[in-house]
Amino acid sequence: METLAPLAYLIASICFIMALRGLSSPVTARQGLTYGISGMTLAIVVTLLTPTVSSYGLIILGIAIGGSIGTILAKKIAMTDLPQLVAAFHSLVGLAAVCVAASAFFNPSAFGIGEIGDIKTVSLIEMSIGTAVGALTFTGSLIAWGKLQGVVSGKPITFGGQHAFNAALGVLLVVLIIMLCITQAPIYFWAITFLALALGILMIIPIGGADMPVIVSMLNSYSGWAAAGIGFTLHNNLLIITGALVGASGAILSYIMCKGMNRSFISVLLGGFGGEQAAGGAADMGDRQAKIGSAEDAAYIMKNASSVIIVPGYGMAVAQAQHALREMADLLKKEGVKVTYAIHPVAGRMPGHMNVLLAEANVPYEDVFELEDINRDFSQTDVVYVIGANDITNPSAKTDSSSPIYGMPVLDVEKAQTVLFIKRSLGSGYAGIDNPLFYADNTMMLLADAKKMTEDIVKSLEH
Amino acid sequence: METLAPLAYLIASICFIMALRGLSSPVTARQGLTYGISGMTLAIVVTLLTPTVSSYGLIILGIAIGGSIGTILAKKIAMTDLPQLVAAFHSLVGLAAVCVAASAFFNPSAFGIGEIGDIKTVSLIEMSIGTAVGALTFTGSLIAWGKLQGVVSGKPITFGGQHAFNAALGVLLVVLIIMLCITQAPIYFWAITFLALALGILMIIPIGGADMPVIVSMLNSYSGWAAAGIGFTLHNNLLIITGALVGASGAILSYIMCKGMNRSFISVLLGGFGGEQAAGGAADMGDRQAKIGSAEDAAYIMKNASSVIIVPGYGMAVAQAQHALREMADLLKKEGVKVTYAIHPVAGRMPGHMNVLLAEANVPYEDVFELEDINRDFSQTDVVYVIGANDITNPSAKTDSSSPIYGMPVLDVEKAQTVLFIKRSLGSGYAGIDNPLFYADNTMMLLADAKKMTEDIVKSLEH
Amino acid sequence: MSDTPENLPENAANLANTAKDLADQAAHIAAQASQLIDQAAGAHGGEFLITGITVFILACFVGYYVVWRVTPALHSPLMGVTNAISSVIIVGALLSVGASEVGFSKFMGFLAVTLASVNIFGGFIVTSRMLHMFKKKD
Amino acid sequence: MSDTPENLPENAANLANTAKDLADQAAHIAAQASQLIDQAAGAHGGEFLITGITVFILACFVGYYVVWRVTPALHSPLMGVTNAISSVIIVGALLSVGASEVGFSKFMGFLAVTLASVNIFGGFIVTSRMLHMFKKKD
Ligand SMILES: NC(=O)c1ccc[n+]([C@@H]2O[C@H](COP(=O)([O-])OP(=O)(O)OC[C@H]3O[C@@H](n4cnc5c(N)ncnc54)[C@H](OP(=O)(O)O)[C@@H]3O)[C@@H](O)[C@H]2O)c1
Ligand SMILES: NC(=O)c1ccc[n+]([C@@H]2O[C@H](COP(=O)([O-])OP(=O)(O)OC[C@H]3O[C@@H](n4cnc5c(N)ncnc54)[C@H](OP(=O)(O)O)[C@@H]3O)[C@@H](O)[C@H]2O)c1
Repeated sequence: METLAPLAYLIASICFIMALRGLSSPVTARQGLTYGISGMTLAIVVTLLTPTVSSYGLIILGIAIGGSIGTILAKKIAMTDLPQLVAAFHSLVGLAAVCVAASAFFNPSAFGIGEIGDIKTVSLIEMSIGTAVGALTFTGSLIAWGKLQGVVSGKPITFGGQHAFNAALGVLLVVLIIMLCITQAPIYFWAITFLALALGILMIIPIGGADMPVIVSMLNSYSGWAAAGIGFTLHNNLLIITGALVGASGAILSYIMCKGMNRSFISVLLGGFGGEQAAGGAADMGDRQAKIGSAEDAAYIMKNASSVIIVPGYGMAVAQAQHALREMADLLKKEGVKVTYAIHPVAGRMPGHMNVLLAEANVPYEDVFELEDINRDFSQTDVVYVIGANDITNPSAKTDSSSPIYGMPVLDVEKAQTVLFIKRSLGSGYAGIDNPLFYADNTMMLLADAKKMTEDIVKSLEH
Repeated sequence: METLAPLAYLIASICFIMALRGLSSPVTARQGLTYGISGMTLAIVVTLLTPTVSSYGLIILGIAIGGSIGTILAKKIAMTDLPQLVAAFHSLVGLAAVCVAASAFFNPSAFGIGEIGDIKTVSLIEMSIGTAVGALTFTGSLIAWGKLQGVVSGKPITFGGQHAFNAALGVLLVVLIIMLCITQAPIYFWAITFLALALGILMIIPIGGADMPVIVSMLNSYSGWAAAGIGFTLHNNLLIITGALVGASGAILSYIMCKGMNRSFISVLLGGFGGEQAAGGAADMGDRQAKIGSAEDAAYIMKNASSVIIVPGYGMAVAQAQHALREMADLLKKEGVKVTYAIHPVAGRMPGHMNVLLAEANVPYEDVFELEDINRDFSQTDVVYVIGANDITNPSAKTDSSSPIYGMPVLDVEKAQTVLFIKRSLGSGYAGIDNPLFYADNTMMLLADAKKMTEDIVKSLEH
Repeated sequence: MSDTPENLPENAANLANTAKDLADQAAHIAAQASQLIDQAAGAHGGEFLITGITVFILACFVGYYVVWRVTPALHSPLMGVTNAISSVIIVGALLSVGASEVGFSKFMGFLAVTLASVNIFGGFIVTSRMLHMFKKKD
Repeated sequence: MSDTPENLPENAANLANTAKDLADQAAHIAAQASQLIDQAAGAHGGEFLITGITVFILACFVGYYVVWRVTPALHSPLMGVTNAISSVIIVGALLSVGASEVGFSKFMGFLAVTLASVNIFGGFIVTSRMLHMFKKKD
């Protein structure tokens, strides 16, 4: 067994790599998932077979309880609530890490890292970092979940000297870790844990609700590094490898989102974004007139077009308009119109959000294109149907160097012959800035809930 | 030191990874090379500092001799002789591996793998594989060098029952390795070495000269795996990592070449390709008439074109026509003609061969395009200037399912308005098959040495 | 100190001495650092720390490349999968629940197993739900 | 053996016995295999074999991704660089030349150092020559 266990862990690591590798294309993704599940099964089974594991009752109970909850949650959740679910799951990983660290601290011999009161220093450091990151992930993800779910206000909650205060708490955390290493007293362990729990709340509260996806990814990355750290304590390469994979994934996703929003990661962390700027921008354009249209107008225009590109955004998710949208597209296709979808990297509220919703409505993925692949086609397109999107189409990102989103890559929808905008008002989107496109000559605004408007268009098309 | 040495080796490994990573773009490539050199320096210095290394005289002498030879060779060589040089260098790596294995066998204690006559079995196995692969690489690469250099006939040299004979020798090799493990007698060590030397010759001799690049890459890959094997013996992660990198690189390059030629790796190994088929194909087209042109015709046609794509092939390398070609392109550009270059993945005789030659002639790499990036442009191009290339333009790869190159990706030069073919005859290229394009209506053949013809065109353009 | 010619040799000597002191100090610090690393490593099974770091760095490279290759359309499933596999820390929890003594540590382990199981099952199932929606044209 | 009804129980028993034998044998083989692996590993510093394999496999993944990312235009320099770095086996040669005893082994080591040096210098220099030719538009 001594040789076979590490070998099995190695195979499990390879399975996890293959699981991520599979996601490089929808064709291989399901096979990748199978790898992931096999890897996890193998890792658990091999651990259960190690000689130190001798009682199975509680383990089976824990897996049964946890497994049932997880299964029910995952099966019940609506696809539009995915960002919240991911945040909630992350908070559980964080709490689990705290529990593992605590259980190692109070029973070090089970992990082969020493005796109570006589734990190796390196292990103590790793353990306290593990519990701190875990606790921070727990409360941070909880707040993120609350903001996404609407339980906590999405507005950034700020107070003066906040960053200095947080920094001071951070220093205190380091001091406590040093004290723990010196005294090995449990009191410091708990102090670290509670301080980190508090820090998680304080750090995430000032960040606006719409920045939460970046935060969720960041915390995901942290939890990966924490797992790798535990791997060092346990001399377990599986944990190290998996931790590095998860850490890299979270970091890269945060990076992609920040780049898609043209913001620096630091500015996201410092928070305060997405607050009151909204009002200011809108006034500037007050004198201009937007052209307002009806469902019948839209239906008529699209029926007579030869190509339509649909640009979905956050509003489509809010309105759950994806099924109606698919229906509309089918009717248009029957009329001989070429229909495709254009997805901006940060459309919606999490990476890949729109793709999942469209997939849910059975839109074939060959019809769905990323920004780079479709941006050149707008100039040869008759109609663009922008549904619940706003910032990702805002041309001031290209023209107005004073705009907060200046430099952000956007979809060139204005190059099409006609742009239809489906949203409820002339108000701004997540970035809180006005969109000059609403007032352009080739734009028609369709002011209504995205789902309702699309259904109305479907009705018109059916006649 | 005990901790610092592995740490330094780790850093060296990372340097090597970064060296390969740098090659992802010409901009970062030189920086990558710096990483590579630093990594190697670090690895050597750290090894010299290990306590077991106590006498430095011979080491310095060896490095001085080897270093001077290497430097002179690398500085003197003409860029057109690169394939040979790489093959020659590979053979040295192979011989070095044999020497390392021998020196470990006769002084195992210096490597910490036991005493003479009492070497650990695993180490013996690794050692004999190392010496066998090394010896095979040595003679195999020597033959490859000879065939590329023209010292050995490029024709496949075959005899009946060859594969069975080689297979028998392979079995004998395994038997000898087993005997070595049992008896630890030096005689078996030498027997393994000499048998592998013979096998290297016997395996490569039947393979045609033009397949040598695949063979060189394959042997490169082998030498990587051998280095990794030695890494296992020495418990040295640097060797393992570097070996895996080199092994992967050689394997991938072989794969790319085989795919570019649409042949299976096995068929290359079995050899016999590129022999006598040449004559057969040419006769078929005997009744058709090719249009023959002169340098003046070509100059006139290109001067009046708005776009020219240059397709270089093996003949350009043979004729060393790249500098004249660059001159011609410059003159055309002055006339307002848009000039670009199209490179087929297996143009020439080694991967990236054409790119290096064009770079030598100061062609900016922004003007040079890979097959996938330029293949669509031929239909909008006025003139294609095919210089010393043949197979890579052969349309029968797309149309004639009985052709030996059927399925090989080719450049769609025939879609251009005019195709100029610069070669010395209507003969076939490497694959030995006729090119129907020579007889197409929009083709003009310019039968001469590539360099001479291009220089003549340059003269015409200058008037 | 003025720079008159007669002072020059003295200045040079001073400079040399300072340089030597600095070099000595540097050597001392280097030695200490090396010792510290050796100690830290030794206390913790020196071999493992280094192989651990090796494995970690290689895994970071692999993660970097693998994740950049994930198609943007599947970034949401990616979050689901990484969420599930990050719960591999269940391996640590199993060790402490499985130990025979009953107590606080065992309870913590039990909690960790339960929480991690929620994630493992939840993460894989929600990913599978997402992936089953991605369909080709029929 | 005919398949008459009265034979059935007997046949079944036989079958069961055969199955049991087979299972026993399988278990035996599995145990032996596991033992063999343990032995092979033990004889060679068990820990290292496994970490070695781990490192090797991760490095293969890294190599795979890194090399596929190399632009085709630089495939010739790639051959040059890999040629140079594959001579890292010089590390092994240095150990035996550096040892104090004189003899055949030392001579072999010397030869290996010399040959590998040819490659290291030659490989890096020829690559550098190639790379210096790749220029942007001026
Ligand atoms: N995807 C990510 O990973 C991610 C991460 C972090 C931040 N973000 C940010 O999120 C934004 C995404 O851009 P986006 O264009 O998708 O969204 P957006 O700019 O936030 O605009 C969404 C629009 O949908 C409209 N809307 C809301 N509910 C609706 C409903 N029920 N029916 C119809 N319309 C509705 C809103 O206008 P009305 O109120 O007038 O209806 C709003 O203007 C970007 O600014 C991006 O930086 C994205
Ligand atoms: N690049 C690689 O890594 C690699 C590896 C293995 C195999 N290959 C094979 O090599 C071939 C490469 O295709 P290719 O089109 O570049 O070469 P090719 O098909 O071999 O054709 C080269 C042509 O150049 C002409 N030529 C030779 N010397 C010349 C000179 N001095 N002046 C003018 N023309 C001259 C020859 O015709 P004349 O005799 O009539 O002049 C010949 O037809 C492919 O078949 C490929 O599969 C390549």
